[in-house]
Amino acid sequence: MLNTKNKKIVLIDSDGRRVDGRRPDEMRDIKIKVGILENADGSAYVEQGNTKIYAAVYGPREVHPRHLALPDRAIVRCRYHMTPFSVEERKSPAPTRREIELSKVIREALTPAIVVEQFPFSSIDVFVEVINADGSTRCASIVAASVALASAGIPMRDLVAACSIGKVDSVLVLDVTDIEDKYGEVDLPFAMMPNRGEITLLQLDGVLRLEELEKAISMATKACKEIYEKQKKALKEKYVELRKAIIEGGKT
Amino acid sequence: MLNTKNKKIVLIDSDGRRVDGRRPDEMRDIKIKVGILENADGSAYVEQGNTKIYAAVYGPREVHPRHLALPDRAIVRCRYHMTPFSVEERKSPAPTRREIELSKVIREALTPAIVVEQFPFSSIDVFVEVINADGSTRCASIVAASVALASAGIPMRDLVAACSIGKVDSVLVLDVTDIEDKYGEVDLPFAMMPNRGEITLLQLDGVLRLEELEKAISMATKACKEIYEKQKKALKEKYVELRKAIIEGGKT
Amino acid sequence: MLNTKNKKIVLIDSDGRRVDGRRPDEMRDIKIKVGILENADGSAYVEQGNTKIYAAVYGPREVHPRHLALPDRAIVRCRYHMTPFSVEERKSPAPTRREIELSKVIREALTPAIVVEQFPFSSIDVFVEVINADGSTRCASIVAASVALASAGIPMRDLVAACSIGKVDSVLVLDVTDIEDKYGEVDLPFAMMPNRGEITLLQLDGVLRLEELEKAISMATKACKEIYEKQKKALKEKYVELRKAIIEGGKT
Amino acid sequence: MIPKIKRRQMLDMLSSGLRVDGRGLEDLRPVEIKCRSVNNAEGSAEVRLGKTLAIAGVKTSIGTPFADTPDMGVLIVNAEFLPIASPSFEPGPPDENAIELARVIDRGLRRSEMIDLRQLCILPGKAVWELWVDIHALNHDGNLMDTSALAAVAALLTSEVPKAMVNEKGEVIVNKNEKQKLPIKCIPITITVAKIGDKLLVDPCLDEEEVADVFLTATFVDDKVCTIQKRGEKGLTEEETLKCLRVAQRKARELLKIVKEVIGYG
Amino acid sequence: MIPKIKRRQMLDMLSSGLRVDGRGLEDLRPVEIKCRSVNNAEGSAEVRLGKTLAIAGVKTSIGTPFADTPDMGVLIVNAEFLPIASPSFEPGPPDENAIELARVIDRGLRRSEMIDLRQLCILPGKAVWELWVDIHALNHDGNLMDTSALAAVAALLTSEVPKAMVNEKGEVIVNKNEKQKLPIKCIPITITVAKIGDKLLVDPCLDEEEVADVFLTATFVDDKVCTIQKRGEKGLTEEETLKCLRVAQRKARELLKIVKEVIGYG
Amino acid sequence: MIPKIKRRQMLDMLSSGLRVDGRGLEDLRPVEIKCRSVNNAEGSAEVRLGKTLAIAGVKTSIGTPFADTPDMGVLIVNAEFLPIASPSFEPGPPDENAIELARVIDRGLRRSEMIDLRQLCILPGKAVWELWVDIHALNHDGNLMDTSALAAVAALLTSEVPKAMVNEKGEVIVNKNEKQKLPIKCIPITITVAKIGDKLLVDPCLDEEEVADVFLTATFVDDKVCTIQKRGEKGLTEEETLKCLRVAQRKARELLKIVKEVIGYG
Repeated sequence: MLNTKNKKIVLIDSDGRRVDGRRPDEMRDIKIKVGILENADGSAYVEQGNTKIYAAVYGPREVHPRHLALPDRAIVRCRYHMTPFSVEERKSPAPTRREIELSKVIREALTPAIVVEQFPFSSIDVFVEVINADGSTRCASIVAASVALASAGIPMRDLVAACSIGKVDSVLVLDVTDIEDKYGEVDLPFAMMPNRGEITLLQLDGVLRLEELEKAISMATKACKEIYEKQKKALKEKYVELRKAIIEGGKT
Repeated sequence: MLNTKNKKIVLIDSDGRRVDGRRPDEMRDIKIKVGILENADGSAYVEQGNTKIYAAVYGPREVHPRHLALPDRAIVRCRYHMTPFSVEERKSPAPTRREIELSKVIREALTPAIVVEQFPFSSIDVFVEVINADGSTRCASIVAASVALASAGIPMRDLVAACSIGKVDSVLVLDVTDIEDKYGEVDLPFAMMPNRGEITLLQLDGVLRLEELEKAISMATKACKEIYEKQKKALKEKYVELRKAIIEGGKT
Repeated sequence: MLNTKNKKIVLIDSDGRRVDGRRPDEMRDIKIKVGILENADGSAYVEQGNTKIYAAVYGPREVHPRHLALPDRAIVRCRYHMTPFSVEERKSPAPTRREIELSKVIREALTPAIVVEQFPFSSIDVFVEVINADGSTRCASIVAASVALASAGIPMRDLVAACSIGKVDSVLVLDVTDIEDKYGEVDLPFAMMPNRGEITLLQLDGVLRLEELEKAISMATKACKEIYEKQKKALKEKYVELRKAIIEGGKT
Repeated sequence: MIPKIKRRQMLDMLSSGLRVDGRGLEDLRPVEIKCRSVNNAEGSAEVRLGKTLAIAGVKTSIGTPFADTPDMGVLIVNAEFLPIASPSFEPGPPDENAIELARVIDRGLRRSEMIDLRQLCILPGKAVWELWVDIHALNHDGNLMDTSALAAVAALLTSEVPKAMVNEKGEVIVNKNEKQKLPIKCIPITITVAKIGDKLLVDPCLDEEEVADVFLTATFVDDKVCTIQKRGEKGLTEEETLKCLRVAQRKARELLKIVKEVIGYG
Repeated sequence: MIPKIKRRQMLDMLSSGLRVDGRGLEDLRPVEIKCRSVNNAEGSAEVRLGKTLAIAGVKTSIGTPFADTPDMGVLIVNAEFLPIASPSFEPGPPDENAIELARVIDRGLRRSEMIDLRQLCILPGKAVWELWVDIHALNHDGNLMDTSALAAVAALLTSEVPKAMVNEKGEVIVNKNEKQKLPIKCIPITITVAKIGDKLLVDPCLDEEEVADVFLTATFVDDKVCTIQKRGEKGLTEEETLKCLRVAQRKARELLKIVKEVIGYG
Repeated sequence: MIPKIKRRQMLDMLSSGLRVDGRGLEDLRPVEIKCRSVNNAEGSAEVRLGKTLAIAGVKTSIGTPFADTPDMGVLIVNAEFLPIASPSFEPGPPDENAIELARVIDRGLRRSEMIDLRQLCILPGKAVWELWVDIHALNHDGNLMDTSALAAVAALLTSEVPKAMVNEKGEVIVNKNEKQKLPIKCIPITITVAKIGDKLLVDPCLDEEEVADVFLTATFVDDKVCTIQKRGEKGLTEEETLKCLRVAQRKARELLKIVKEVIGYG
């Protein structure tokens, strides 16, 4: 319960339910669609509650400008971008400092999973467009981009799953919404390669004791495993769909 | 007659005359001077009423940056620019969105007339500077640039002539001034290669029935032919002047 | 005595002393430390009253971007920059027009002393950071940069010494402070190669008769010779220190 | 060099009346319009023309009117050609193509008087609604112009903006809970005709755009034309020009019908 | 290619418990803090960690508060990686590394509530103090993050800002002659741990940074962690993560002691 | 390499007292001044020095004064070296040469007190006239500095600005129909002397500029010097410096006479 602007905003009610009716450890529904932007080598659309994100992957492709190319691996580039209308107050389409930082941490969350050594002198470009923002946009971006990378046929060590942990009214909660981020005490975005057990994104914005942090990481790890299953399911469905299309195409 | 800001601005008076006394199909005086910017390969100054424009052409020359060069033709580049003091309220010298659009349409109005195939790997750069703006600046820019191109000795399929058509107080008028543009109903900038009968610029900003549009194009075509004669005359005078200078130079 | 904002600011008191107690031809104390920024090839820190400056020299090194390289000499580049907190009102860290001009004149003050012919295809980059500004920052920058160049082992024709002359309450004064610059009549920044007797920086901002100007140049020349000795002393001390370090290093 | 070969092949096909994707010369690609997917926007629409996808969103803010139109709301149209949409798009501020597109769409909205900007005045000379229409390309397979224009129009048609009032102290009060539709007067429709060789074809896909000589874009309202933009580095005869416009006029009627059905306007 | 060889050598050394500069894995480099050298700033500090040198300065100005925090002062942190500091830094606006650093330090200052921003409100909703913390790198030999964070904290600790009051007309009056300390509530300390191979080491120097796999930066206040930023293009196991944080917590206590001694706080 | 040969040839000629265009060392090129050609500007002048052509325009707007000069109008000088003027100029924001030129001209106007800025105050501390002097190079054949300075001065001398008054409510009212001259106090003249080898020459053309060692630009008013700018990457002895200034002083007197005749001032 936080007292802001003389209004008390209750984030966990007496029944232990959150503003949108979820339990603390409950995720919002996630929809993952694979391959809807035809120009991209891989793409995905993720809807997590009202957070809506397109991700596209171009590459491996020739690097421009060329001097950025590396002789022993592909470079990974990432651009996290919000449409001006995706937030409450219109934002300028020029990249903000926040978008620049998030582009970096998303890149660093994804790169450990990509077998970059297979593509010297190339670039793998990840573009994320936030269409509507309602919290956890960087995590949803990682979920979408990871699926887009896999659907582009880029060899990966693992998928990267991501979710955020918050602390609101002194309770740790899973999958933070905009209002919980704004009026809550803590935001902890988290990403990992579930199969390899490696954390690839970890940020904390808010005060925690180390024991609480440990608990938060456990919650996040569990949630990432669930998301991981959804990512794999979405990819499989796409392949089934593709195979069906190929077979039907063969009929005509 | 338009009612703006509680003031009625009469653009066509009871005698059918416009604010500056012209008839609807009457052009302002046009002065064309060729070759006054010595550094340029070709240049022209055009004065059309109070619209005053310098145009300079550099090229064909080596392209910078080089990767823009094309193996089978010259690239044409164009920069339409207004001096900060050329308009009522001082404008910033940085290019506005309007200037960027106009640079594009002027380039596309001129390029069809240039034999770009003769100059692979080169650029032809057209710079237009509006010194004073009183309507129809993009058309006067095309008139000036076209003469500057010819005076640079660049092989051309035809000259490009240009003029604007407006609709003020329900009447179609030729060669729109600033006040007619501001308070009139329609602005239609137009350019063509009179000899080849091809339209190279056509924009419309304002509502017209297709029959009116057809009439406007006829008016513009007729006017462009007149301007074409003036362009040719200015170029011829320059050559006479040059020949004279050479002959007199020979005497000393 | 200048009447500004209804306050009379006395810059020379009845005893002929300036605001900080100096006589007109008296310089502020100058501290010069050599070689404190370890990454640079040469560096210096100069404290002249409350004017505090770091200068670093990188080079001779490969030029980026390469097309700037010259086949017969090194290019010299200079960046004079003020920290946002070095002035009374916070300034943006982006370079202002003033900083761009000063970068140019400082470069032109230093270049005559550098044997650029010895380093074709290279660049010598001078970076000056003003940490606290209390007048005469461009002169102190030249003093610091000149020492930094020498300490980088770059062959020089001479050191460049610099100082400013002002005119306050009708009196010519040496080494202008911020308040004297703001409320005084004249600011004259000056730099020279004392041994070669060549002036490499001369700017005037304020009205002087030519005879006064001559006098100002004499004052500045005399002061530059003093500064020159301090520059040499600082360099010598550094070498002694280095030699000592080497000898002591040899003992272990 | 490759575009030349491609162009020759396409011309061969076109001379037999065939387009690369099998359409007739005057066929639009399938149109999909999805509105109101962006909760944080006052209005939004994702529009697909074949594989071309653009999204437009409308945001409002309160601002001061321009000095020469003190009693009119302000309309701002911006377009971004994002690198997500095409391997040929680069990050950075809008280039000449994105700027031209935004300005052509802006002129279409403005000259058709789609929105009654006078009704967006809150306090004359002091406070008016600013309407920001932002267009983002998401997948570029040709004719971003018509796709974007349609997205902008659909986003505006489905926008709901808060109510603003002036209290007795002359202060502007915004009631975010009470929302209303924008004051819509008509629906402008933008159609682009491309010329390849001597053929005129509607709604060019990317392969066609790359080899086309010239484009004529026109916006229609009530069967009248309110903006034209000739694009491309070739010319058109007067006859071709008028033919383009007549084709565009027909297609605008057709597309208008689709829009009305999908949005349920009128 | 060279970093690979360098990395192998360093791993060999580290496996024997040796760092390039002879330190133990959990040793900080020598810390030097020099405050108040910038007369024109409200507060300033030059901080050295080994050969890494950064300067931070604090300036104030009067501004309007953000709409959602009308009774709180405004804190802005900016960092510049100047070409004076390293041959690898280029002139121009801050790159992603400088922006990330500034934002991590900003979150540390904000979430630790080091400054009581409510006390920087002058007239609620109208006028508040803006605190500008500008950080400039002067010599980059690794771990600019912790060096800069410490410089920012030291500059704030030693800042003296003018008094501002509201007169009977409701105007804000600033008295530049009467100065007071900032309302400090605590001292946040930022520590970075680098992972090279399977070794975790504190306060990496530049040679170590260049071959490190991943970094964990954490800011501590009262033994609690208030910001974390994982950096670098590799991952960390949960166990490693927690180990990093425990090491960082210990080192933060140690550095806090040094800061308190040097600044004479508390 | 080519400039070196060019330089040697020019030095040979100069040693015989000859300049590339046949002038004597202290001869200005022919001066042409054309005022008031820009209707939309409050004042304007196109100035030619030989083949060098620059245009200056003056615009006014009402703004707030600087805090430390509440009773003085504001003067802003901007210069653009447009690609129209020279194959070596590129589009984009002013480079160091254009910025230096604008700042030197600005200092000349300001320090000569050509305009009585106090008379441009409308309401102390609240409203003053802003004078925008914009200079555009149109053809660069050397000595843009003196050409531009003269254009700026001529544009100001022939400017007519609207009257502004404060009504009883304390509002600023501008009467665009009633215009008046600017409050001119004097005419500053800027002269540049170039040094090539051991020769000093006035008003260098482009060929001379390209091989010159150093330039001394000085602005004179009433025979006194009010700005100096040494430019170029070589040095000057004290004797040479003073000789340059004496030459410049003489030429300034000469040019002043021309200006007065052409403009009809005084």
